[in-house]
Parts: sequence; C-alpha cells; structure tokens
Amino acid sequence: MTTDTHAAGAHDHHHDDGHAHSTFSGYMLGFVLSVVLTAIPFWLVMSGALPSKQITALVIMAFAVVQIVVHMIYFLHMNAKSENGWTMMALIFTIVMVVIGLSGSLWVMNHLNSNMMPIHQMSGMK
Amino acid sequence: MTVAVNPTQTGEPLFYLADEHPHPEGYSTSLGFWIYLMSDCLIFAMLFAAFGVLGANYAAGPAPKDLFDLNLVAVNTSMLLLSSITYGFAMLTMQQNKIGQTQMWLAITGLFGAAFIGIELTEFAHMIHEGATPQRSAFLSAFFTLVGTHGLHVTCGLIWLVTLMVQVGKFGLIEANRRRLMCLSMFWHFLDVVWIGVFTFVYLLGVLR
Amino acid sequence: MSRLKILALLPLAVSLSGCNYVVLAPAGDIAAQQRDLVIISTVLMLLIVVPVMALTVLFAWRYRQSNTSARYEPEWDHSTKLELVIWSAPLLIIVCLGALTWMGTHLLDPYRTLGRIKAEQAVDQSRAPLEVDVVALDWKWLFIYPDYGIATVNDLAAPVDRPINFRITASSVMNSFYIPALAGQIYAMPGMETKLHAVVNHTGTYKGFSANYSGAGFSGMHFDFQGLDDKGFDAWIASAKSAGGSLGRAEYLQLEKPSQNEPVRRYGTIDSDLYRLILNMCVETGKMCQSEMMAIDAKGGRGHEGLNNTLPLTYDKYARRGTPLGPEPTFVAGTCTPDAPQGQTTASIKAPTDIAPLTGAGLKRPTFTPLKSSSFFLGQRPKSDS
Amino acid sequence: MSPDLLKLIFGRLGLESLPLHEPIVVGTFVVVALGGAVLLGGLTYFRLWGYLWREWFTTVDHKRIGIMYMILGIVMLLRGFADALMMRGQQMLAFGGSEGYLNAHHYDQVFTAHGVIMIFFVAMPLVTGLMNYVVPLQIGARDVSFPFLNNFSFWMTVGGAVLVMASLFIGEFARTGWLAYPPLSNIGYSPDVGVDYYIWALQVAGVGTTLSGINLICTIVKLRCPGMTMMKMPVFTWTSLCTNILIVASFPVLTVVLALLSLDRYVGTNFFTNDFGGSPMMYVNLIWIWGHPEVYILVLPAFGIFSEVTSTFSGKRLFGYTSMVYATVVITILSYLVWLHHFFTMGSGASVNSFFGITTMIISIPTGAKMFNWLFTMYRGRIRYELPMMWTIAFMLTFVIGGMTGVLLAVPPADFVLHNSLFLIAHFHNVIIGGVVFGAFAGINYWFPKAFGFKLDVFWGKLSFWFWVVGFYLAFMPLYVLGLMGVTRRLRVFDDPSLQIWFIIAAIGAFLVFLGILSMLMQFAVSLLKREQLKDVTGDPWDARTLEWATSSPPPDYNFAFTPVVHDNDAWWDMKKRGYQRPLTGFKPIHMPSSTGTGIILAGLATAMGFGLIWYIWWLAAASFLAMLAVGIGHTFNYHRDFDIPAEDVIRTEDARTKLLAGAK
Repeated sequence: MTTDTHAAGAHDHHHDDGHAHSTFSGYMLGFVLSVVLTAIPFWLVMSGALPSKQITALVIMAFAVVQIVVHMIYFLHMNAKSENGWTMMALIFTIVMVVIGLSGSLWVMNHLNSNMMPIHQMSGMK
Repeated sequence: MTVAVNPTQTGEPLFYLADEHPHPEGYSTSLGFWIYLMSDCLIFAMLFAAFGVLGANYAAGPAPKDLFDLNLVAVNTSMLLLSSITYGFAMLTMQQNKIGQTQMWLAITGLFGAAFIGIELTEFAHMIHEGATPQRSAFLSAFFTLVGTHGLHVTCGLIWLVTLMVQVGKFGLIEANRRRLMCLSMFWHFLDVVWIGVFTFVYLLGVLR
Repeated sequence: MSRLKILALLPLAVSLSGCNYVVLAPAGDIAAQQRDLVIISTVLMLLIVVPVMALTVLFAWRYRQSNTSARYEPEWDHSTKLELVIWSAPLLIIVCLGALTWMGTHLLDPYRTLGRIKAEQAVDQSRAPLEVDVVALDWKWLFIYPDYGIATVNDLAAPVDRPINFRITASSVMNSFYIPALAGQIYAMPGMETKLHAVVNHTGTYKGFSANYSGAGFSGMHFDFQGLDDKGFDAWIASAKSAGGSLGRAEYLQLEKPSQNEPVRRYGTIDSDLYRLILNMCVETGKMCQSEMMAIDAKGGRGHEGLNNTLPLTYDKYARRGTPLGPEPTFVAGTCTPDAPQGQTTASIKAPTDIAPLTGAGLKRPTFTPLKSSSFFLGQRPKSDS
Repeated sequence: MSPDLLKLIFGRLGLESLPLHEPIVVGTFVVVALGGAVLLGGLTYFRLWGYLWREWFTTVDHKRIGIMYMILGIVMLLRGFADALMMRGQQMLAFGGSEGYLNAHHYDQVFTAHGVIMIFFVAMPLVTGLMNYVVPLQIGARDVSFPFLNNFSFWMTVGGAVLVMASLFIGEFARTGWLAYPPLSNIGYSPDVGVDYYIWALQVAGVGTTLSGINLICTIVKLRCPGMTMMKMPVFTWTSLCTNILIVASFPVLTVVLALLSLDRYVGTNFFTNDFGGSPMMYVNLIWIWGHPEVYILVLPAFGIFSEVTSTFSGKRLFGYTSMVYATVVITILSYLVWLHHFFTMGSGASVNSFFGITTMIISIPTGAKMFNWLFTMYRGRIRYELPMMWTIAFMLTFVIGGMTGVLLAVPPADFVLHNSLFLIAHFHNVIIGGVVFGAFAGINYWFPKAFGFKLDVFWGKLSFWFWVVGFYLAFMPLYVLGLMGVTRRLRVFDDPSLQIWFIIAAIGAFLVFLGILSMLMQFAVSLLKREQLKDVTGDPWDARTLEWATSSPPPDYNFAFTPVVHDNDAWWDMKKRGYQRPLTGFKPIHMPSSTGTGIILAGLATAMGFGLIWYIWWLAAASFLAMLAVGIGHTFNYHRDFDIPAEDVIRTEDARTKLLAGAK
C-alpha cells in the first residue's frame, strides 16, 4: 500500500523547523526595513506632513501591517513549509480569530453604544 | 530510516515498526511554543479590543495628545528594534557554535530590553505622578493594561534570557539550550510584532486623534 | 402559514386549558407576533426533528443484534445521494428560518416604532403614544409618566390599544425589563438607555419583573402591569395624582437605596428632569452628567486640567467599599469658585439649586473644535449633535 | 495582637469569615471533615501516601493523568449535584409566602457555584480526562508531546477546584451567577471574597486548561503513528483536535476578561464600572467570545465518543467519515461567530441581532449532518445494546430536542420572550446533559475495560442509565413548560401557587438523577468487587475498531511495544481482518519520560497565591509567586527528564500478555 512509503517518509521531516536558514543578510534586511517602516509613521504623525488626519491614519496603519509582515518573514522566519505547514496554519487561524474578535467586538459595542448612550441628549453645549 | 518487515509476515502489509527510533527530544517543542504564542496573541488581541472600545473614554480627563511624548516612544521603539537585531546576531553566532559571542549578543539584547523596560517605567511613573493613573479613566485603564502587559512580557523575556545565559554558560550550546534559545527568539520577535501594534494603534493614532 | 399555526396550536390548546402559558397567549400585539415566530420556527424544525427521532427509534429497533433477518452491510459507509440529502435538508430549513429571522428581527426590533396596534389595525397617528420612563432600582421598579407628571413604584398601567414607548435605564446593576404578556424583554442598565415599543390589546392585570438576576432582592423585584380601558386609565392617573407624594432628587436618592419587596407607591408630582438625571447618573448634586462627560470626551477630553477632578465623576466605583489597592478618589477643591456650590460634594443632599448640566465643579469647558470622523478606527463614540 | 498586625498576617480573613451562622454549611462541614478524616486516616494506615505520590501524583503518564481527571470530575459532580438538589428543593418549597429553607445570601451562592462547578470542574475534567486517556492510544503514541506539562495542567485544574471547595467553608462564593456580570461583580456591589474566589479559581484552572489544549494539539499533530494521515484519524481524535484548537483560541479571552475584572476589583481601574467611562457591556461581549466556543469545547469530544461507539456497536464503518470531519471543522470555525446570541436582549440593533441569529442557525446544519451520519451508521448494522450504545441512543433522542430549542432561541424575537427564562435553562441542560454528560458516561462505560482490564457491571449500569434518562426528562421538561409561562431563572421565591406542581415534578426528576448518580457509584463498587468475573484479557472486549484496542487492557506504560503502522481509518479492525499477528520477539528498550513532582508543587503554590490574593494576604501571595518563579526556573535546570524502559521489562510485560491471551483462547 502507498502508506508504507508514507510511514517511512513521515519521520524524515522532523528537522525542518524553519529556523535553519536564518542568515546575516536576512536579519539585516529585516532590520533596515523595519527601521524605515517605523521611522516614516513617526515622522508623519510628529510633523503632520499629510494634510488630513484620516489619510495619515490609513497610511500608518498600512505601514504597521507591512512591518508586521516584514517581522514575520525576516525575524520569525515564517514560511509555508515549516512543521509541514502547521505553523502557517496556526498563524492564519489566529489571524482569523483576531479579526473576528476585534472587528466583532468593535461592531457590537459600537452598536450597543450608539443605541443606548445618552449622548443625544446633550443640550446647551457651546 | 529503514523499516524492517516482520520476517514471518513477508508479503503481508506492515502493521508495526520492528525497528524504530524514538522522536528526538524536543520534537514537538517549536510547534508547541508557536501555538502558545498564538494563544498569547489572542490575549493581546482582546486587550487591543478593550482599548479600541474604551480608548476614547477619557472621562473628562486627559487624552493621548495630552499625555504621550512621541519622542520617548520613538526612542523606546528603537530600543526594541535594536534588541531584535542583536538577538538575531545571537542566533547567528549560535549556529556557528561560538559560545562567547552568543553570550555577548545575548547580554546586549538583555541591555536593550532592560532599557526598553526602564523607559517604559519612566513614562508610567511620570504619568502616574501627574495624576494620570489607571484609575482616572477607562482610556487610561486600557492603556496601562495593554502597554503594561507587553512590558510584563518583556520582563519575563529578560528573566528567561538571564536564565538561559546561565544555562549556556554552565552546559554550553547543547541541543536543549539551542532549542530554548530558539524558543526565546520566537518569543522576543513576537513581542516586537505586538509592539508594532502598540505604537501604531495606541501612541500614533492616539496622538493623531 | 395560518394553517400551520392552527396545526401547531392544536396540541397546545389541550395543555393550555388550566395553566397560564402567558408566552403563548399574550395580551400585547408585539408579544403575539413573537409567539407566532416561536410557533412557526418550532413547526419548521419539527419537519426535520420528528423524522430524525422516528428514524432513530426505527433503526435502533430494526437493526438490533437479535434481528438476524435485517440486512447487514458492515462495509457500507458512503452514499453521495444520502450525503446530499443530509446536508441539504437542514440547509433548506435553515434558509427558510434564516429569512424568517431576518424579517422578524427587523420588524420586531424593540427600537422600532410600532406600525400597527394589532393585526389589520394600523396605529392611529392622531393619538400620541404613551411615554413611560422605566428605572430599575435595587430591587424595585420606578415608572415615570412624563406626560402626566406622575411616578409609581412597582405599579404600571397603560390604556389598551395605545402604543407605549418605554425608555429604560437602571441605577446600579443590570436588570431586564420584562412583561411577558406585553412584549419581549430588554436590558435595563445604568448610564444607558434602552427602548421598547409595545401595545396592550386586552384589559387585565399581568405580571412584570426583572428577567436578569441582579442580587439579593431579585426575587421580589416584580410588579403588576394593568391594561386598562381609557376611562380606567384616566382614573388610575387621577388616583396617582391625588396620592400626593412628590418625587424630587432628594426623594429619589432615598428611594434608590437598596430595599426588598417594596410595596406599590405613587407620587402625584415629580421633578420633570429626574429621568434625564437618573440616566446620566447625576441626580446627586455635584456629579457630572454622563452626556456631558461624553461630549467633553468627544472633543478630546479636558486635558491635564481635568486630571484630579474625579469626585464629580465617581458614581458606583467606591459605592460601598474601596478596592484594596489604588488611590483614594480626589478632586480639586481649589478650583471650586464660591458661586459654584456644586463643589461641596460631600455635603448632605439638598434640593438642587441648579439643574442645568453641571460643569464639573467649576472648571471651564474645553475649547470647541468640530468633531472629525477621523477617529473612526478606534471605536469612537458615534454621532454627536452638538 | 494588634489589629494591624492581624491584618498584615491574615488579610481580611478572620473568625467571622467562617460561615458558622449557616447550619446547613456547618452540617456539611462536619460530614466532609469526618469523611476527609476517615480517608486521610485510611491512606495513612494502609501506608498509601508513598504509593500515591510516586505512582499517581507525580506521574507524567497520560493514562494515569486521564484517570485522575475523571476522578476529579466525578468528585466535583457530587458537589455540583448537591447544589442542584438544594436549588430544586428551595424552588419546590418556596411558594405561598414560604421563604423556603435557603436565604438569599446562601441560595445565590448555590446557583452560582452549581454553574461554575458543573462547567469548569465537572464537564471540563471529564472531557479532558477522556481525551488525555484515549487520544495518545488512538494515534499509536507513547505519551503526549509534553508529559510534564500534562501533569502540571492537571494539578492546576485541581488547584481551581480546591479554591472553589474552600469557598464553601472559608468565606463564601460569588453571588453573581456563573458568568459574574459586572457591575454586580464589581467591588462596589460585591465587596466580599466570593467574586475573588470565582476569579482565582477560574484563572488557576484556566492556565491548566490552556496548556493542556496546546499539549494535545501538538500530540495529535506530531505524534501520530506512521500511516495515520489526517483523514485516517479516528473521529474522536478529530473532535479532540478541534476541541483543543477551540480551547487554545478561546481560553485566552477568558483569561483577559477575568484579569480585567480583577484589575477593576483590586486596583480600581475602570473597564467594567459604570463611571469613568467604563463599559459593563464590554465584559458581557468579551466573556461570551469565550463562552460560546466553550459550549463546543464540551460537546465536540462527546460527538467523537458517540461516533466511536455507534460504529463499534453497530459492527459497521462510520457512515460519511469525510463529511463528519468537515462538519466538525465547520462547527469549530462557526462557533466563533455566534457569541452575541447570548445577549440579543441587551439592546443591539436588528442588523447585529439577525446576523448573529443566522450564524447560530447555520451551525445547526453541520450538527444535523452529524446526527444523520450516526443514524446511517446504525442503518444496516448489527446493533449490540451494551451500555455505551444505550447512552448513545438516549443522546440522539434527547439532543435533537435540545438542538431544536436552541435554534428557537437563536431567533432573536423568540429570544426576547424566552431569554433568561426557565426555557433557556431547560435548553442548555438538554444539550449539556443530553450531549456532554451522556457522552462522558458512554465514554466511561466504553473505555473503562481498556483502562482497568474489566468491564463495568451491567445491572447497575442499566439502573443508572434509566434513572438518569427518566430523571432528566422529569427534571427539565417541566422547566420548558415553566419557561412558556414566563417564569424566569434564579428566582428564590414564587407567588403564583399554580406553578408549584411543575417544580415538584422537576424536584422528583432531580431526585431520580441523584439515584442515577448513586447507582453509578454502586456500579463502580460492584464492578470492582466482581472484577474477576468481568475480566477481559483480550484487550478488545467490544470487538472494536480503533488502535487503542490493539494493546492490552490496561495498556503497559509504553502503550505499544512496537509503534503501529496504520492503513485504514478503522486501523484495528483492518488489522484484525487482515490477520495481524502480535509480535512476540524483537523487543527493544523504550524511551519514556520520567515522573516529576514539579507540577504538583507549582500548582500548589499557584493555589496558595490565589488564596492569598482572595483574602488580601499579600505576603502569602508574594511569597508563593516568588517560590513559583524559583521552582519553575529550577525545573529548567533539570536536563534529564526521561529514561529507558529496559528491553527485559518489555519482554516480561509482553510475555505475560502472551500467556494471558493463550489462556483466553
């Protein structure tokens, strides 16, 4: 049966921990990228270079996402192959959970607050 | 590895391994530690959610723009980034089996980490001294808890780092210690990733608001 | 659909006799529609539940070990056709139920103003709905009739076929306002206002209570809700008016204190601003109103000036006993100007001298900047009309 | 001693903290103290302490830890059920002006403790225990991935249970309901130690649960025997995998929400206060993000057990294995998208409510598919009505009712009239007893011969079964009726005398369940006495299908002398069918983890720290924390955590089994 070969093969992967290929250049590239990706948002906010706060907010959030990806790849050495893809799977699952938890909470709480907070009764505020 | 077939059963399907090697020590560790990090990630996600919901409730008190000093945060962030790259160097020298250099880079990482904690504590102390305590408003409660939890993780990382340095000094770069250094590396870089979220969503967007 | 309803009601009708299944036989149109949804959903699900239960019994019996005449196919474990059926049958039911849920949830949203009084009778627009403000206290209910200037404790009445608009809040912990005969329940929470739109179609006396556990006196936290005809309601109002008691801020603060199994009480005159103050947690003199705090927050807080100004904000945090760690509550005594007696927060409660929104013990308001929607990403408080 | 010094030493703990004014509690204490003294005396007299410590408390063997989890679950079931009987008694009596026999202070603790204990310290240990025992055997592994962690997790769960039990006699438990909604659970409205007991019991146990979840995921992912691909895993292993994923993804949320609540209580932060911008609704939102997956954490393993049992006792392959697996995975993901259905009535708008209502209904599709799969597994089978199968049939009939009322409650307008009513109580007992408890009992009866080498007594088992099933229906069907009469939960006294008859029926039902529990204990005792008659030497008493039945009963420390190789998802069935011959020679030394006392010491310190924090005994909390840190770090200096079982020992064990098997034939 084909499983016999699988039986032998299953044990061959256990040294593939995804950390074998960290290199000096990889760390340096990651470091330089993350310095740049950190510096720009700080500069944007501190100098107020962009005309609108909304645009600044969106830009720095985009930078944060990119920087997280950079850290994942260059420092945490994420790839689809380590542990037969289980680390990637766990990460994707966690991201889904985080998105559900964060956006769900914000949505639900925003709904509850807008339905119930007595803010609409403000009067006489100058 | 070779799979020996039970001699009396040649031709029959194989039902057990007559000659097996046990899983190497720490066979599941890196996956297990990664899953732990994922659960920790959810802890932070919920603290972010709390900050997201409560972060604008200043209770007629100070707002982020009144409290945060972005220069300090930038210095702090650079401490953490530098500690990341030095930890990376520690891992590289570890791969080359250089105990002395590994220990040195670990020590430097620890110093940057301690500097990070020191700056953060200064910031907290300053805010509390001003009266901006966690008890002052829901925003401040969420802020201190989120940033404080991150700081607590870094502190744990520092304790772990010192322990590991002692262990490496005592037992050398044996397989078990390499595995532990690798786990701490994941932990340390994971805290970096969380800090990206913290400085973006708490500090920068807070000041921007 | 109506035939389904009748079918479902048949067995129920038998058991109905003798007992008061108020959820299945309510007196209000909203509750009646909710009842219909309960029944229709049940029938829809029975379409699949009954066959499953019947098949379970049938298979369990037929394929018992001793019945050697039944077919035995130990290797049979797959059938695409059957798989299709077992996934699609529940799916179909859920599609129907989902559509029903979507419509029902929107139609029966407690925030939605009534469109009809009962089946085939629209709301009479010329007749203003009855406004009732509900406050859940420890452990009793306060009802305020702002249009009539009366208030009652543990006693609620409404004329039949006139829409009722409830505004609901609470003084300390979460409760749930529920009159099963009238309409569904909704939570009552301090500092927040929920709404419930309802109408009662039949005269009678019905039970109302808190449906969410709220502490020691929870069991006694119930009241009678009377559906009255117009004449009866007028008489009820008149009798409340003549009750003579008056409910102002000082009386409220007395009433608010925890007590159990309270008798019915009526107040002929009320402080017309009382409900707003209760909702905003600023009945006590010297407290900052929630709405004002939120307006300040929406404009970016009050900065360092507001740092130590915490006593006007303190509501329940140090209510009975402080936390073991953490600072004592503070406030800036020095900024209380002589003409702002609100600063004397520790003084015994007097009748208020000024019921305008309190400005936080004399501090000046923050300068006004128009609210920008730039902070949409972090759960900013929604819409402000200032 | 000066009061200040007393306060420094004992925090807020004083003589007045002991509930001496509650005759019921004092009576219980006397009984428990006597029982405890007899037990401890017996252990000392028979010199069992050393044995217990060496062989059980410090063990890292997943089988023994699994058994200890089961014992913990059953012991706590007795406590939780005593609470249930008290509630039923109170509600049966408190009519027509009678106050019953429990005052509000006591009654409110009773229902809170009942909920907390039943979920965290009965259902969770039973489920975790079964997973711990069975999963490594089913996948042909020698132990779990992190054996020491497994021991530590178990003792943390015990630590939580100890704190809950301590609250019975020292101080009091929470009076807030089992989810402790603020503001009621905040310091202002619950200034006593009750909520602190609640928080620390759950935090300590929660750490254990999370770690055990990580451990089992790794075990399933990494330690499957050769040939066992994901789609060849037994269904129970699949449901265990999904359950543990749910645990790892949801318990952190509970940890956070309880931590925030404790910050509110201890240092006066403003997460869930009414004032200073706090939001109690956020607590409700967060705790249900954990709370709903928790329901599936409990019920998924039960689904797995039913799958194994149905297929074994029908003598047939499981119908629709693939769709069963997909259904499980879909339930896992969807269970995160439904949490709001627990608070439809809190006041969110129609769009939010209908979204969460519909996602909830969607979950019933895969659940329904599973039901059909069991049904068609029975179809054209040869069903043997042993005890596990009886529980399974009872489950199938009971669970569909619970599922139906559950979907009904997912319709928001229906929930508006039924939420918090006794209908809701009936619904979730319908699914938790009908699903989780029946599943655990099916599992216990099914795997008991594997764990101990003899079957459980059938007479007492059937008696227990019928008492439970009849008792369950009598106890909870009246609650559906009462819910439709608009009777709400957690009430202590009633006015309307026409309701009393229903509460009397429910109390009779609860009493029958009590007899069911007693019969179950009798079943264990009788089986122990008759163990020679009930003995099974084959290791496969049910003619079962999965790998755990391939080894002896009870399995040797190393589970399998040779790691099995799998070709089919009914691996053992396949081996039997194709003439597998048990290897008799060629044994080698086997590498195994060694026992350690670190787990129980760490958990003991964590419990002491919890106790110190509950009573504001700061020195105790700080000292235990530092000791924990020291012990934990010290443990990492131990690099030699395993040993080899010598080949001679393996040969001796296996030869003994060969003789037994020869004797059986």
